[in-house]
Amino acid sequence: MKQEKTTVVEHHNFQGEYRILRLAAPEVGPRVQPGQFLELQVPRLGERILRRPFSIYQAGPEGVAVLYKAVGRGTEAMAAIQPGDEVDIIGPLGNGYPEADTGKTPVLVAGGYGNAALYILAQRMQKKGIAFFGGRSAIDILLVKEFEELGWEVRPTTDDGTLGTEGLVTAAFDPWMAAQDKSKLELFVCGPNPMLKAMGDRAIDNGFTAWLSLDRNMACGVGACLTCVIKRKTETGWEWARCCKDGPIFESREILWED
Amino acid sequence: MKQEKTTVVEHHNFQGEYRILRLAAPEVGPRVQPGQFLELQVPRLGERILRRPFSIYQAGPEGVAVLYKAVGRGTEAMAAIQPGDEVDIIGPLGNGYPEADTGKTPVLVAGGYGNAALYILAQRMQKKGIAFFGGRSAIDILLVKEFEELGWEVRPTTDDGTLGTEGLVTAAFDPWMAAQDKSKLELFVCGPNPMLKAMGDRAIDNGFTAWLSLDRNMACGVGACLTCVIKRKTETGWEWARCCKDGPIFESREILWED
Amino acid sequence: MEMKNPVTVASGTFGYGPEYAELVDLNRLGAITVKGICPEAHVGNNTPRTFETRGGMLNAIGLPGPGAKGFIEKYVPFLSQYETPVIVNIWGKGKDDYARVVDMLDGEDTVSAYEINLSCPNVKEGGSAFGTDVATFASVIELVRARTRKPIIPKLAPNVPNIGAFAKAAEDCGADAIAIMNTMPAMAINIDTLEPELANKFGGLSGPPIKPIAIKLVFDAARACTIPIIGMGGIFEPEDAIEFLIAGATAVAVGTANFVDPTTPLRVIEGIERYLIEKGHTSVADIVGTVKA
Amino acid sequence: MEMKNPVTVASGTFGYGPEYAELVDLNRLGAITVKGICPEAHVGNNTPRTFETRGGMLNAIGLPGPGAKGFIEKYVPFLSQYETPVIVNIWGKGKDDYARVVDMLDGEDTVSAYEINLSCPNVKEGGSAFGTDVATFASVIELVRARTRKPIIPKLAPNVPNIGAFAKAAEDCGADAIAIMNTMPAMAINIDTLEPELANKFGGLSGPPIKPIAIKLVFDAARACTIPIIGMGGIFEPEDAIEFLIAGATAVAVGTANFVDPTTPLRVIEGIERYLIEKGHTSVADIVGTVKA
Ligand SMILES: Cc1cc2nc3c(=O)[nH]c(=O)nc-3n(C[C@H](O)[C@H](O)[C@H](O)COP(=O)(O)OP(=O)(O)OC[C@H]3O[C@@H](n4cnc5c(N)ncnc54)[C@H](O)[C@@H]3O)c2cc1C
Ligand SMILES: Cc1cc2nc3c(=O)[nH]c(=O)nc-3n(C[C@H](O)[C@H](O)[C@H](O)COP(=O)(O)OP(=O)(O)OC[C@H]3O[C@@H](n4cnc5c(N)ncnc54)[C@H](O)[C@@H]3O)c2cc1C
Ligand SMILES: Cc1cc2nc3c(=O)[nH]c(=O)nc-3n(C[C@H](O)[C@H](O)[C@H](O)COP(=O)(O)O)c2cc1C
Ligand SMILES: Cc1cc2nc3c(=O)[nH]c(=O)nc-3n(C[C@H](O)[C@H](O)[C@H](O)COP(=O)(O)O)c2cc1C
Ligand code: FES
Ligand code: FES
Repeated sequence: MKQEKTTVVEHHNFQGEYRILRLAAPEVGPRVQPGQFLELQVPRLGERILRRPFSIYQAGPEGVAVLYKAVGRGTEAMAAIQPGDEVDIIGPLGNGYPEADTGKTPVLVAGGYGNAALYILAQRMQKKGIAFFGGRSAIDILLVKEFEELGWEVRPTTDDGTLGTEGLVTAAFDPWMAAQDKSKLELFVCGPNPMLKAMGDRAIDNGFTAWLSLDRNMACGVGACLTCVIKRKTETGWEWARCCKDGPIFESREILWED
Repeated sequence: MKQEKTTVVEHHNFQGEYRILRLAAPEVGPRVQPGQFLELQVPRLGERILRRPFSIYQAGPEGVAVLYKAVGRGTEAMAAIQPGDEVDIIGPLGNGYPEADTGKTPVLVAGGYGNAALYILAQRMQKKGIAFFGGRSAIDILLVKEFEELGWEVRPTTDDGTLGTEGLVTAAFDPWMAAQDKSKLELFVCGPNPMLKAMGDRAIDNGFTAWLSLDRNMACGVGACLTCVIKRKTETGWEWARCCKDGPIFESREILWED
Repeated sequence: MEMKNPVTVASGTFGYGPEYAELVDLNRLGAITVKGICPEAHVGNNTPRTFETRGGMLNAIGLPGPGAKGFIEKYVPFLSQYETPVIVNIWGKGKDDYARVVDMLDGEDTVSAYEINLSCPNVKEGGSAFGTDVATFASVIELVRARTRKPIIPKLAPNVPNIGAFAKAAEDCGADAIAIMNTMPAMAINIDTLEPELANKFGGLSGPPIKPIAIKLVFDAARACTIPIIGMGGIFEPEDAIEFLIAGATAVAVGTANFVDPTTPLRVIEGIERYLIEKGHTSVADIVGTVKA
Repeated sequence: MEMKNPVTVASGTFGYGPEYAELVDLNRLGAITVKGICPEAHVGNNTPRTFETRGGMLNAIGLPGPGAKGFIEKYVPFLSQYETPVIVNIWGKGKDDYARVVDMLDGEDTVSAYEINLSCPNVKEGGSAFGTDVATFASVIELVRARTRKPIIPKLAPNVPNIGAFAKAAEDCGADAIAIMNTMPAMAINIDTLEPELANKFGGLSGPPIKPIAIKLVFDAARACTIPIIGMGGIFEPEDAIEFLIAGATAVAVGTANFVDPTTPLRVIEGIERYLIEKGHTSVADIVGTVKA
């Protein structure tokens, strides 16, 4: 974990409402493990003060890149970031994904920025497998070509059927899963909570492993403020676990889903 | 008095630390009287909220211009203003200078942005006279050429003697005054408080008129908050007068100087 | 008193009416609340009287004003031209000042209601002293209640642990509504001169920084009394005002925001109307106090 | 307890030490103040626990923690590696909890002092309830005083009209110092869901918005007692900390700013040193309480 004043190398629209922000970060870049994130201080955020957490889309000796979408004050203010600007980041944060079990078929399941959050993992995994990407419409399915170039088979699904199977990601995953030796599947999931829960349930019902990346509001990102907690099962019941420090990756069986 | 969302036409360095900001303001521009000011909402001022008051340097049917110097958070934040930006202003505010007495010799005395604050007055006065401009150094004496082109005789003074007479504005004014029929002088003064007081004292001692433009911290600029008050003499003693509404122009005899 | 809409201006941030009349159509306001008035003319504090802080401002104006007689001569003729109800904010150095100022103003039809300032942090006597002790607070309200049939609206101090007790006391003493909140006692010091930034040393904090404090106070007060609450504190956008209404305020007042954007009260009025339509409500009353808590 | 320098961190904003240890050299801090501890492990509030407001944030974490035993097992070994004194923030659901937690911790040399949290707005029992009534406040301090020789530092609630009375009471009951201020009770409501933004409904406001309030409280308290004051509330820059010292604080704590820039405490330490040199002072004591008021 490092705090680094980075310089913006690149900032451009990527696809749909998504933008890519590339930062020169020689301190943070080389330390990144798949699944980790960073806390970014949005310049000129004015009357808002907290950092914003972002998964690390790409990382290397020279720096990092994040792929993001404007959804509110912070991410909207990021639109004004210019190449050359200084951006203060803290990272890499959280525990990355565990080493993939080479005896199993790696399966990536993602939606929204989750696709970006899984990219480094897909890159670094020896054994390539299959990736299920869900989204509202074709425009929301990110990085299909990039994952295919890494040697992954990509199965997109869209709510409106504009790309791949029509329906939720499960519409493509379930029939595929039916034909597999389930004990040999290992899932790596990053996306909206319903997607995480759906995949987690399947993992538990069918006896395979599913690593889920959780997204919670965060204030500190390092485990100090206890904002980002989720309920983690224990023998006796449950305990709070910090998404930022104890996660953001949890195995499906660890999580006690609320409501 | 109008509130207008103006568009920035021009914003550039002028001389020394001074910049000129030109705004398209068809509502405010045509209403401006010499000596009036406006309250400008600095864009992207972030955690500061109050408007900042600025004298109107130039005004016409198409808009207004202010000439300013970065001295603190607000004026520093103004550096980022770009042509095309929207800037919300309220103006023209305050009472301008009274009609000059054509039977007298108009004398302008100014320092710092005061030179700019007197420009419209100098422009619109039928009878041109003499202008005493004081500053720390040559670089601080603004608009000499411009005033000369309007037909005014300009007598600069600088603390370091790099332009005109060495010393305070009084170093040039006093000897000149000595040779005048004092009852025939009418002064229009805009500058730092010591300059205002010095000129005010001379007006009282020598029996001529001096219109002084006062600078006070302001919050509302329209007379509502009672932030900008100064002590104005009354028969019985003094009363508070609002610089923004009852001023900023006062005759030297009205003011009860403190300390 | 009938407010045309639930939005007024906060006393002391809108002068006596004329100051903003060129920029804001006073007939569109729910009510005009004027700067604090006491029986005699009062000089107020020395300068500096205000100071800008991160996101807000401090003020210690010290309630200068023309006094009741001066107000009637200088401002009542102007205010009487408008249909908008006028709420006069009153204060006193001692208890009986509150009674006297009401006696002096009560004959004026233009005076629609009294906001009783029991919470000004910026005057030595009176003000806040009356606002932080329930018994004293109640005694002033009873005194005023006995003098007038016009609506009286005590304005509460925020620096108490039990705002509910004050709200309840106001209701029990016959107040028609309460106003929450006045500025928060605060201070700023210049680290180079070592002088307080305000001549009065202390001042009241206002603007966006205090909004979450005000929302909590309004919520607590709404649970403790049944009379209407005029909510204020950092209202800069329509959403801020709506939050006050949902918390339990029946009306709101725009203060510091007037200095930043004088059209704020009008933007707030329009924003509330838009919100009611969007959410399918027919009147403001439909959302007052609807917070799920 | 000797602080190496006048800058510590505010309880609850710095975890128990390890969380920021990779980013901040704990040996450079004047003291480490840890998150609130009560006798038994406590689960705290549901989520959402924090919410960002204009310029600051609300929190209602609800004092989750490992309890005294858990703290000793999990964190004391880590903390004992550093030379920096450790201030343990303690709280209780009832009075005797304060006594019990001290009894459980007092044997640990690593525990240098106790900050007695009598002002947490986010727990049903305890917390603020103890902090807004002088008699109850005093009784808890006496209780703790009787149990330990270590320095005890009551932390005061800001939502009182008479902070001086609490400061005086703390001194009279044998407190070694006082801490001002805890967060300000506050609330935010989502105008679309009508739900409070915090699961606990209410929370405490912290960050830059409260600084002018904290400066005033520190100033008032400094006039009312002779024991040292640890000042906090919105310290984001060295200038903020210096303002607290000039107002009367002997030391300061950096809280919310840690989330924004974890190096803030170190920047503040350096900034204070720079200021002292610039102004020709030889020690922090030279500027404490030097405000010209
Ligand atoms: C581990 C992780 C990884 C992420 N990766 C990505 C990514 O790669 N790409 C991407 O586009 N998005 C990502 N997100 C989501 C991203 O952080 C949010 O979109 C962003 O924070 C929204 O902020 P905003 O100000 O734009 O929106 P807003 O809705 O304005 O912010 C959310 C609102 O809640 C407030 N808030 C946020 N966090 C807190 C908090 N902890 N306490 C109190 N209030 C809070 C904000 O200040 C704001 O008021 C990730 C989130 C997490 C937790
Ligand atoms: C009538 C008038 C005309 C002026 N004309 C010009 C001009 O033509 N050119 C020019 O360069 N300057 C002019 N000034 C001065 C200009 O307004 C100041 O330089 C500017 O306001 C400084 O603001 P700042 O934020 O840059 O500096 P800062 O020092 O940051 O601002 C002053 C500090 O005091 C605060 N402050 C300002 N006003 C108040 C207030 N009323 N209450 C509380 N705090 C306050 C600010 O927010 C800030 O914190 C004029 C001033 C007046 C009163
Ligand atoms: C400059 C100024 C002057 C004020 N004068 C008065 C006053 O005379 N009487 C009063 O009851 N409140 C006065 N107040 C308090 C406001 O009416 C209001 O209660 C407070 O500012 C909170 O609202 P805001 O955050 O929207 O400004 C004043 C506030 C300011 C900023
Ligand atoms: C997330 C969070 C958790 C806190 N937890 C505690 C706590 O456990 N005990 C306590 O006495 N104060 C707690 N506080 C209050 C701080 O210690 C401090 O008094 C307050 O935040 C004001 O300082 P600041 O504005 O610098 O944050 C907490 C504050 C925050 C923001
Ligand atoms: S965000 Fe602070 S503990 Fe996770
Ligand atoms: S600035 Fe408000 S009265 Fe002059």
